Amino acid sequence: MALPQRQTDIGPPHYKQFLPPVIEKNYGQWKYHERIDAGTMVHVAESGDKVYTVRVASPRLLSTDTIRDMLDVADKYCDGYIRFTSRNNVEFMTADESKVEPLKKELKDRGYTIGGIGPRITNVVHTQGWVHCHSACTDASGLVKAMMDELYEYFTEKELPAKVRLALACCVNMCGAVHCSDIAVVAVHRKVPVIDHDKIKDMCEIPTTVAACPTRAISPDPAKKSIKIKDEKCMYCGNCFTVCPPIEIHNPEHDGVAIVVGGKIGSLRTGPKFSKLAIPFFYNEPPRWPKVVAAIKNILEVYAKNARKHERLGEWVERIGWERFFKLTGIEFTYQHIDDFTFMRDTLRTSAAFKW
Amino acid sequence: MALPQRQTDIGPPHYKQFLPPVIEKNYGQWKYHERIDAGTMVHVAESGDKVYTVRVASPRLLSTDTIRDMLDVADKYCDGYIRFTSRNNVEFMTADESKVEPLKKELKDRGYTIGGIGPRITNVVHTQGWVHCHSACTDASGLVKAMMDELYEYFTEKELPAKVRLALACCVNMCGAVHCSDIAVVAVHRKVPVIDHDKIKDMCEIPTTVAACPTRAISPDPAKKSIKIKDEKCMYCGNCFTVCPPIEIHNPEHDGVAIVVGGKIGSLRTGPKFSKLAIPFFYNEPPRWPKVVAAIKNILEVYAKNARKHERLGEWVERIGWERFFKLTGIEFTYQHIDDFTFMRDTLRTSAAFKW
Amino acid sequence: MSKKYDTPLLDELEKGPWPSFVTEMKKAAARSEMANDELGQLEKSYRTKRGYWKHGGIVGVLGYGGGVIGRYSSLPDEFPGVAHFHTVRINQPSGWFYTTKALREICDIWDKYGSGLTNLHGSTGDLVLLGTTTENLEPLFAEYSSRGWDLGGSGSAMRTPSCCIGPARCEWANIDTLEICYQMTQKFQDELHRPAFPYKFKIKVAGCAVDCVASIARADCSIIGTWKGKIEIDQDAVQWYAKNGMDIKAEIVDMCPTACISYDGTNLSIDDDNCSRCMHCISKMTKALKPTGEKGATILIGSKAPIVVGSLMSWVIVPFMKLEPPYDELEELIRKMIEWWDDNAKPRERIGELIEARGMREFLEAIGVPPQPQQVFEPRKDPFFFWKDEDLTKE
Amino acid sequence: MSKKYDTPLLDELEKGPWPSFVTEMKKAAARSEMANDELGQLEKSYRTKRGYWKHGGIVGVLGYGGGVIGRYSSLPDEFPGVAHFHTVRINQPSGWFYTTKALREICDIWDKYGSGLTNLHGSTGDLVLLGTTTENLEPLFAEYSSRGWDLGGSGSAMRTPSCCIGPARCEWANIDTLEICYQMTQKFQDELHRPAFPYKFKIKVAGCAVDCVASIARADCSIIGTWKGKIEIDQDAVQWYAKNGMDIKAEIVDMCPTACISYDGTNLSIDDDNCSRCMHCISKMTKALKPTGEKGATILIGSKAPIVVGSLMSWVIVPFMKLEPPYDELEELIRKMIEWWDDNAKPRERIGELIEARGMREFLEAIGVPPQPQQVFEPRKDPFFFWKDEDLTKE
Ligand code: SRM
Ligand code: SRM
Ligand code: SRM
Ligand code: SRM
Ligand code: SF4
Ligand code: SF4
Ligand code: SF4
Ligand code: SF4
Ligand code: SF4
Ligand code: SF4
Ligand code: SF4
Ligand code: SF4
Repeated sequence: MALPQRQTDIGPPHYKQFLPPVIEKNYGQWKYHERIDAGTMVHVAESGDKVYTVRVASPRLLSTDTIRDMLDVADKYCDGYIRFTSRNNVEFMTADESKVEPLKKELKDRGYTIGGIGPRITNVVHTQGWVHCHSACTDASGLVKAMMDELYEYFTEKELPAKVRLALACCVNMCGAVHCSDIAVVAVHRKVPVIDHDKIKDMCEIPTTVAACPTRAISPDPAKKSIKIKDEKCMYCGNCFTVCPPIEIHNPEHDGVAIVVGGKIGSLRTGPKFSKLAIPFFYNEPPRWPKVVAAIKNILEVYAKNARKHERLGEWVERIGWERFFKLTGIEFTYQHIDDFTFMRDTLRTSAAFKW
Repeated sequence: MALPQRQTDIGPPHYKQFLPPVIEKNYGQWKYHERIDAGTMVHVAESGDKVYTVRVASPRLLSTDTIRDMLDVADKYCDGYIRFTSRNNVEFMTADESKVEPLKKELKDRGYTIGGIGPRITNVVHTQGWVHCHSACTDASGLVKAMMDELYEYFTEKELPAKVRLALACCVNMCGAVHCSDIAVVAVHRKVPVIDHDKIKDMCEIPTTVAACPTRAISPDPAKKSIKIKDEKCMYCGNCFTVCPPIEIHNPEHDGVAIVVGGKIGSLRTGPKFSKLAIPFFYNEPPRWPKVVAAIKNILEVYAKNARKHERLGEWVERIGWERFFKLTGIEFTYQHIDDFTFMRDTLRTSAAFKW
Repeated sequence: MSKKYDTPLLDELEKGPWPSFVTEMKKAAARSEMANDELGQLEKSYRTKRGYWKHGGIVGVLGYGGGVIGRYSSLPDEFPGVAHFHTVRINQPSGWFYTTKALREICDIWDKYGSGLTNLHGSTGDLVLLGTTTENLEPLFAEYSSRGWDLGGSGSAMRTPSCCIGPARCEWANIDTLEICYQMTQKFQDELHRPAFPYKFKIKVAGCAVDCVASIARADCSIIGTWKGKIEIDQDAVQWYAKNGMDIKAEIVDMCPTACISYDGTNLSIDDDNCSRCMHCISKMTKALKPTGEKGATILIGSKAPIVVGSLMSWVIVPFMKLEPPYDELEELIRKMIEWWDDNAKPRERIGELIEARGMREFLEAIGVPPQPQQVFEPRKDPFFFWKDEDLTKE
Repeated sequence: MSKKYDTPLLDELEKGPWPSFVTEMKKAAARSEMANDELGQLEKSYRTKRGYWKHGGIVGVLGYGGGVIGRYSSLPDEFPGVAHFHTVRINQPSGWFYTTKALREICDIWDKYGSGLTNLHGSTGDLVLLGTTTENLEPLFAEYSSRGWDLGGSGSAMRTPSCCIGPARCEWANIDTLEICYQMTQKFQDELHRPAFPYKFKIKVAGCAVDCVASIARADCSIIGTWKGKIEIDQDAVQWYAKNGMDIKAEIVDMCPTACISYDGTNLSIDDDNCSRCMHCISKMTKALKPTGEKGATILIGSKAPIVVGSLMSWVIVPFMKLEPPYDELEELIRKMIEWWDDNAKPRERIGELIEARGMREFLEAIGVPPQPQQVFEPRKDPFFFWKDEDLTKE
């Protein structure tokens, strides 16, 4: 069958053709919104028009089958419009209040999970993992699934002091939003990479490889026409592996994940914050990583119990102090927690005031 | 005349022999103190004993004549004891309340300046300047004298929201406490040093000199048996001059001083803070540096007018924001204010929240 | 397709209430050989705790240098269906709005040429199609592009811009995030499809400081809507919140970072001059508070992931810029930034890293933006600063 | 000595109310040729805006490598009195207490051998004698040392320790600052007089977190008194403050950094567990509040001036150490620190800089102190951290 005429550099379709009519009409004229329940909110326009939004969880990794199933629902209740959020949830919108409950019922009947709105956990921003990326040293979708099974009611129902953003990255390239999340998981290596000297000759540029190392651990090894790595300088970032695949950074026996906490993105109240290391290491324990999941739940619940209303996790920790965070969560403080990299100067305590 | 037998490694005399009896008796048993006026306070011991302290300004650079004059006063009112503070003021102490007023009167009669206690300006921590140091690119004592003449009443009388610590260093070696002061002056160079290649041969070790440069601006110049400096990398720290005198950093035409503000040392409330650059440059204008003095007074008075009680200058600025500080003081913000050195990452604004 | 592999470990992940990606893979596997082998290889990864993908090779469609991530299994004999398993990045429409018709079309084409697996969406924002072969790329692209869909970015290129829902459904949008995102995507089509930059360059557009698209953390160029003017207060609505259980003192007054709100039990008032526009009070009392005055955006630069010297968040460069169609001023600014970056960066050096290496002054001078206190949290702490000859003569 | 130079510029600095150093110099100049020429050279500096001192040469007294800063005029012909103009650092007594008798003796000897000019005191704490010649050093030292005075530190050595007034007159002292300062000075006499370190090493001792001796900013080793226990409250005294005009809510409750104070108009209460012992409330209500329980000190390391990579403030290393005579534990700790530093530092590398270069772990391991959250404001932000083989096997 002949293929249609290809086009180039056309960019994406203009979004206007995809906007539900009530949105097109009231574009930029919204007055306020109200949360109705954990998965439903209404936005009210200056015109008096309303749009109801029902938010549904998504595993992000979707088959076309499931997408089509969602589209059927959207056809039935939402005039054929559907939207996805910046955190990969699905949003069903309607201007017609009477459709909201039937819509929710149908979604539930079809097995969808409604929630994620308001001071709760919403979908986890995550990455490819073993599903697709050569760089992954943990799986993304699986750990996220295990995590969210455990935290499910914080999506569908239970309120927290504020929104809690979870994320996961399957290597330190951190394609997720790990570095500024309330609680996040990042996969890490712990062993110096192993060099396949034979392959290096053909596959890598030595100067580029040497330059790739942030800690200057790599130097040329002219005898071998290869490179060598100074073990004690390597902190296993894998950047050498990215530019030169024969430098194998993966080590299933010693790879695993770390938990970081306290980041945020919005400038509300205290401004964006980087996440900080909470627990430096867990072994990969597929399929359900029980220790990681339990540790996350513990942090979340200690936060939920102690924080003030509207206080993000990082704001709470900063108010009480990190020394108190470690005490309350029972997490051990290790050498790994002490910054010895870019921010060392700012993180070492230069004050005589602290808590026991 | 024969010299007495020298001793070595004896260390300083034990302080106990120098403690006034009331202090020796109540050592470690003080209960509270009260400020009586700008230059007088009383400390009350658990025993009920009291010690009155009268504090007197000192130019620090003292002739033995003046010291002897002070000692006469101490003999008359303080049983032959005298003390100096960590900021170079002189303290006259007595356990006898009836001696306090006569002591103060006599001090005043002899021309001493009483004050410096409480939420005021106290003595300026400063350095040698042209009086004694080869490294000085401004004078210390003179600029301090000009400054304190202008701010005199903040020592003797007027209250400020909190203590304001002034300091001055005559070069970036910063032998004073400039880096953590409320308002401080530091002398700076602005031109790349000029190299006397002939002298370098004899006087300097090339590798040491090259290594001395924090910005790697210096490289060996083997042809000349000397070194060369990459102009655009040099930020005039003078460290090369310290290790190799023929690298002349002084340039009277372009040397001058900068004003830094907002530092503090105690951990009270907000913890120690580094001072930050307020005004990058003033030309040296001896004998009275009128522009520098006026700028300091302006900053002080804007602070005095706007800060809350007990709020140190740096705490006030952090509460209102640096953008507001520049607005209120009318100080121009320049490229020099933007950190391009060790703390660049932490000082660039990573938040959408700020004031206009 | 019939079930090809036993997947006892993955089957565990079909249990529990959260939607299961394994179920998704199985659905696709029921129709696709590729998805079937993907499932098999993943089960093996779960057993051995390691991935089985080779470094990506360069594959793509004619005339484009990006938009496809080449991916090959390191066990092609064991799992022939994923011997090739490339992802295709389709540039999403602004705000991720779709008609069911359009999305159904996307699915149909994908079922024809690929594994039937997708990511809705990728972290950068693209509609990600997960798993196809090299020979399917051209026909697939012909089908999509003829229907109005184009590829997104990859490699050392302009990356697919994205934006928050903004004016489409949010009362706080100060700028037209969707249109800005669309226009920037269009203006940089060439740079998006033909990698010629030192490294990736990402643009994200948020309508206000709440930053629902994480622009400040994940975009080389973060565009964040804001305003210059007062926050209008509807005192009746304030009372509505008070009556509906809000502790205005604790939740609003005490949480305002600039302490510029006061409340006497009846009236709320804001010292607008001291407001930093952080959005806290507005977000918590949306019925009562409304920014007024001039609308525009703050432009920030530089955020990125931690490789290799630690993560960066974006830095304020232009505190306020009016943003109105056709957005030429914004385009011009971005082009100047990119030009300077392109001229000076080493390969794989992001723009934020270059600014760090060269200092903010050089960057600001290159793009013609003056120094302003809004660009910093605080001035420098050390006495080491550069002077140019022109500065010395200026005084 | 009669007036030798016209000093119109310096004369300006005899005007105004603040005590004038010029007057001091003139007083000395009336008796000393050296002081006279010092005045003349300084007037010239005021005219030309530059100093006239050469880099210091190495001069000193027999058996000592420090305590004297050699200084030579670069204009010895014009100002022969300052051809040599060395400073002598006399180690001050703890807390800068003197009897008039002792200080008079110091003056008398100085008038005999030097310019009659002094600094009471130098920034490090020494009693600084300003201006003498090389040949006068030995006799001067014989006179001082025979009367019980020794030289202070200079060069790459232990520097003269100093301390706040502490228990001598301050109700907040948690440790005996004067005795600790004295003992450390005695214990490190050899290191103080014979420079053998990579660079200078300074110790400062403050009795509490108010830090009246600026230890956290200006000492390689900062010793700061603190306590473990409750703050005892005298409610009558609280009322005394209230009646005497203190706004307890604004000045105390709202300014507590940990928000752990409450006040109901009559009673003040403190949640001691959450107090960070910052000293604010205590310093403002000294009659009412008193720390109780175990007393000791926090040991911090590393502060220094900005040369060459920016100033450092000291970092908390040992959150709490009991400090009781004979202070052997403290001595031992400091010796371990110095030993590690000495073994590893480049010349002119301060201990703080070395810790920065090598990482805190190596330092902590060398001195045998475990990692503790009190050592940091916050944990690291990046995912790049080292593991030793022993860590891997430990789990
Ligand atoms: C739909 C979405 C934008 C989009 O274009 O897709 C969105 C929509 C809204 N956000 Fe958001 N935010 C969305 C991602 C974000 C992100 C980005 C992210 O998480 O990666 C953030 C920054 C998170 C952070 O700071 O770490 C974000 C931080 C907020 C906040 C600030 C919370 C805080 O107090 O710090 C608010 C205000 C609030 O909750 O009061 C907010 C409020 C809102 C409002 C109420 C705005 C409005 O008036 O419509 C919207 C619905 C509320 C809700 O979901 O509770 N939205 N919101 C995104 C939904 C993601 C999801 O599926 O859950
Ligand atoms: C005498 C002296 C100690 C010494 O060993 O010499 C001293 C003595 C006292 N200081 Fe101090 N401080 C002395 C240098 C310092 C320093 C060090 C410095 O400035 O280099 C500081 C740290 C400054 C900083 O944080 O930048 C210092 C910060 C304080 C503070 C904290 C002020 C604040 O709120 O931040 C207090 C508490 C207060 O004022 O309420 C204090 C309080 C006190 C008290 C009240 C303590 C007491 O109960 O006796 C003493 C007298 C009060 C006064 O002078 O107002 N002292 N005080 C020093 C006098 C220097 C001078 O001549 O003025
Ligand atoms: C697909 C996606 C993850 C996902 O599951 O969503 C992804 C996947 C990859 N990223 Fe990413 N990145 C993706 C969004 C991100 C983001 C988030 C964002 O854009 O908001 C980041 C962090 C922000 C940033 O740009 O710094 C991100 C930071 C990286 C980095 C680190 C770059 C850096 O300068 O620090 C690398 C490494 C590299 O470029 O060599 C990287 C490299 C990769 C590569 C190409 C692996 C590689 O080393 O070549 C991954 C291909 C995986 C695969 O086989 O499918 N990816 N990557 C995201 C793109 C989908 C889309 O187009 O929508
Ligand atoms: C006399 C004194 C200044 C004063 O007027 O009080 C002083 C004077 C000098 N200091 Fe200092 N420093 C003095 C206290 C300080 C302090 C403050 C302190 O100790 O509390 C500091 C900052 C704290 C620190 O140690 O970092 C200080 C940081 C420096 C530095 C920078 C060291 C660094 O690592 O950053 C130098 C440069 C050097 O060592 O080469 C320096 C070098 C010098 C030299 C020796 C000049 C040189 O380059 O060789 C000065 C001799 C001046 C002279 O001819 O009289 N001086 N110096 C102080 C010593 C008097 C005393 O013993 O009591
Ligand atoms: S985080 Fe690492 S492993 Fe995961 S998708 Fe990104 S590059 Fe691949
Ligand atoms: S893993 Fe990172 S630190 Fe280690 S050698 Fe490779 S590039 Fe260097
Ligand atoms: S600050 Fe510089 S010029 Fe002043 S005394 Fe110290 S080293 Fe000398
Ligand atoms: S003055 Fe400082 S920056 Fe300039 S060359 Fe000398 S050492 Fe380097
Ligand atoms: S960033 Fe602001 S404008 Fe955009 S969706 Fe979030 S709250 Fe609304
Ligand atoms: S927007 Fe933020 S800073 Fe402004 S008034 Fe509201 S809470 Fe305060
Ligand atoms: S540091 Fe503390 S103990 Fe020492 S004098 Fe100051 S307030 Fe008193
Ligand atoms: S010492 Fe500081 S932290 Fe502790 S109660 Fe007092 S003010 Fe609060």
